[in-house]
Amino acid sequence: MSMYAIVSIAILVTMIMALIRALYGPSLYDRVLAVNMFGTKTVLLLSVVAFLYGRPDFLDLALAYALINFVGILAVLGFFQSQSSDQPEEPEK
Amino acid sequence: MELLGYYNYWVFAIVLMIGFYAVIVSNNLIKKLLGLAIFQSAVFLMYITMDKVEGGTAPIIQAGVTDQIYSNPLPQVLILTAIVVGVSTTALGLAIVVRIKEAYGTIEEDEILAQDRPS
Amino acid sequence: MIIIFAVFLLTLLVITAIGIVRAENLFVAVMLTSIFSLIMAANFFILDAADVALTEAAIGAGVTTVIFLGALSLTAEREKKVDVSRGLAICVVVATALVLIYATFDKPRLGDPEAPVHQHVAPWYLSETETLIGIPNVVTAVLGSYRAYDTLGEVFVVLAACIGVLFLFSARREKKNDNTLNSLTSPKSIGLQHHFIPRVVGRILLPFIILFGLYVQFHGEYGPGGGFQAGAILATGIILFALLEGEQRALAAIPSRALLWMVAGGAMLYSLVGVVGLLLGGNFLDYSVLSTDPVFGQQIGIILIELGVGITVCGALLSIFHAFAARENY
Amino acid sequence: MMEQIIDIISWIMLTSGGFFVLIGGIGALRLPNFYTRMHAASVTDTMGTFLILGGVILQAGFTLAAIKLLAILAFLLLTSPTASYALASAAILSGLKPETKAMLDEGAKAQ
Repeated sequence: MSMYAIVSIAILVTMIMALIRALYGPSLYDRVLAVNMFGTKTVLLLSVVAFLYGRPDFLDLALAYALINFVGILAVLGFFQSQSSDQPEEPEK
Repeated sequence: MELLGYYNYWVFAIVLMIGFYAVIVSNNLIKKLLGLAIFQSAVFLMYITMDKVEGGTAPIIQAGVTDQIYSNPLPQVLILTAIVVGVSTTALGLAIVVRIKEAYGTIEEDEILAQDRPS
Repeated sequence: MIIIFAVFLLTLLVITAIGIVRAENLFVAVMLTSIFSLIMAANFFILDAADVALTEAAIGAGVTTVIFLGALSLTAEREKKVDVSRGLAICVVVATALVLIYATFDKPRLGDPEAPVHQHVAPWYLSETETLIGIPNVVTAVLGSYRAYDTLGEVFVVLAACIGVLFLFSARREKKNDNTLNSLTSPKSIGLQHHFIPRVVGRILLPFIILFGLYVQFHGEYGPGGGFQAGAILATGIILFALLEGEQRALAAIPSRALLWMVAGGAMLYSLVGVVGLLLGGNFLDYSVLSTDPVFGQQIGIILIELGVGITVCGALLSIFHAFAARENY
Repeated sequence: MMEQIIDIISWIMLTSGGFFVLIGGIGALRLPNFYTRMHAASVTDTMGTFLILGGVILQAGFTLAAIKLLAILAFLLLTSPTASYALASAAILSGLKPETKAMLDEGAKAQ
């Protein structure tokens, strides 16, 4: 049982918790938070698993996520902004 | 362990059917497209499952290593292109949905059908 | 160890898929789709498909979310609740799932080296790529050379889908056209300009995204990557710019006419490489004749067609993004 | 000798990183409202990311992989807090107020 495996398991367990948060909400922002969290955890998991596999040249994948996840969150922010200017506030659940 | 070897295929079947369920049951056109996207991802999963070889690694030949087993590159190529094609066709579908919304004022299937029906 | 990770991630995948289907709010469904894509990419990586995982990462994290949100802001965020009997649908779905699961027992086990799929052309690809093409990434070799015809078709599908989106959105409503003043201050055209911190961070990040895109484009022969991934990453970079600075400035940087030229030009470049091969006495898309040394010719051909693929994919995704964003003002 | 020390340090970093990540997950799951959950998630995210990637970098040594990991670390340290900020500002602008006890009860009734 290597160190990487233990860390990976910790990350996987955190992923479940983020997923539960994404599924149960309650507000939209909670879900976006969970998605963001899930994204960071995926980056970490991919970096650790690349070493667990012994092929560290596959870190490109984690790098791609580290760069691109941000765009998704900004798109969500822009979406919220356009929604709030389009129509009167919908009450959050 | 022997049974776990089939787990990927079971997940493929289940996810495929979840996508299919979304397509046939949901009334909302965007939801249908999401269902199609899930369906498509399930197919990707099956292809990529087939490429795995035990003890193998991704098919990028390592210099100086001779006895390394590599996974099958062919399904990877098929799926790699299919992912990009998938997102552009999904965009096409979404464009059609947006036009439907502009023309009918709704994206619910039953309301669209009700408008189309001669009354 | 790895198989346990895989089982774990696949279970999460099923849960997420159920979550997507059950979500009544479409925004929530889109958010869950992006989690679905993350799990999918991790799965691909664990199943030894680094190139595919990179593609899923490049597409799923940015572009898919952006396009779906663009469509949502043009339609409706909520699904109407309807009471239909779902009994029949559930029966059909469960029965089909059971049949499919029953059928899987005839399939070779995961990772079985004796599986038929590994006996056909794959060993040849793996053993001959070094000598015939001389690049380490076999996926790129298959994509660019052995099955280049296939890839050409896919590029034209992307082109056709892009044309379709632009064509559908070319219809305009008459009544709101005089409303130009409004469109200049609409949220899409000012972007997130008054969010100072994201803007600064985005500006720092943007050159790195472009650099990484170019790295993926030109390093695709040696590591995971290639035109499809690079096109998506570059498009995501420009989308980031458009989100932060507003549509107008993004369109000023790369006008939509230039994007159209990119979409068509990339596909043309790809086909031209094939035609040049024909003119030099080889077969269509046979790159060996491009140079006196056939291996070097293959490498030139692969670099050129990957470039074509990258340009087309980047242009197509950006055109689609701008088409959805511009629709807000009509 | 030197290698062993580096190994031990990186193991400590990896385990504590895993621990922080886990705590963040529990916080995001268990805390009562959005802003507290965001606090738990984003703070531990940064710390956990730093520790885990730092531990892996120590294992990698002076290679291309270490540079890539450093880049990943730098980008995550930039984007993750920014994303949290953007999200929090979107939430507060949309009128999701940080809840007091009274509002929490009201919210529970409304649901």
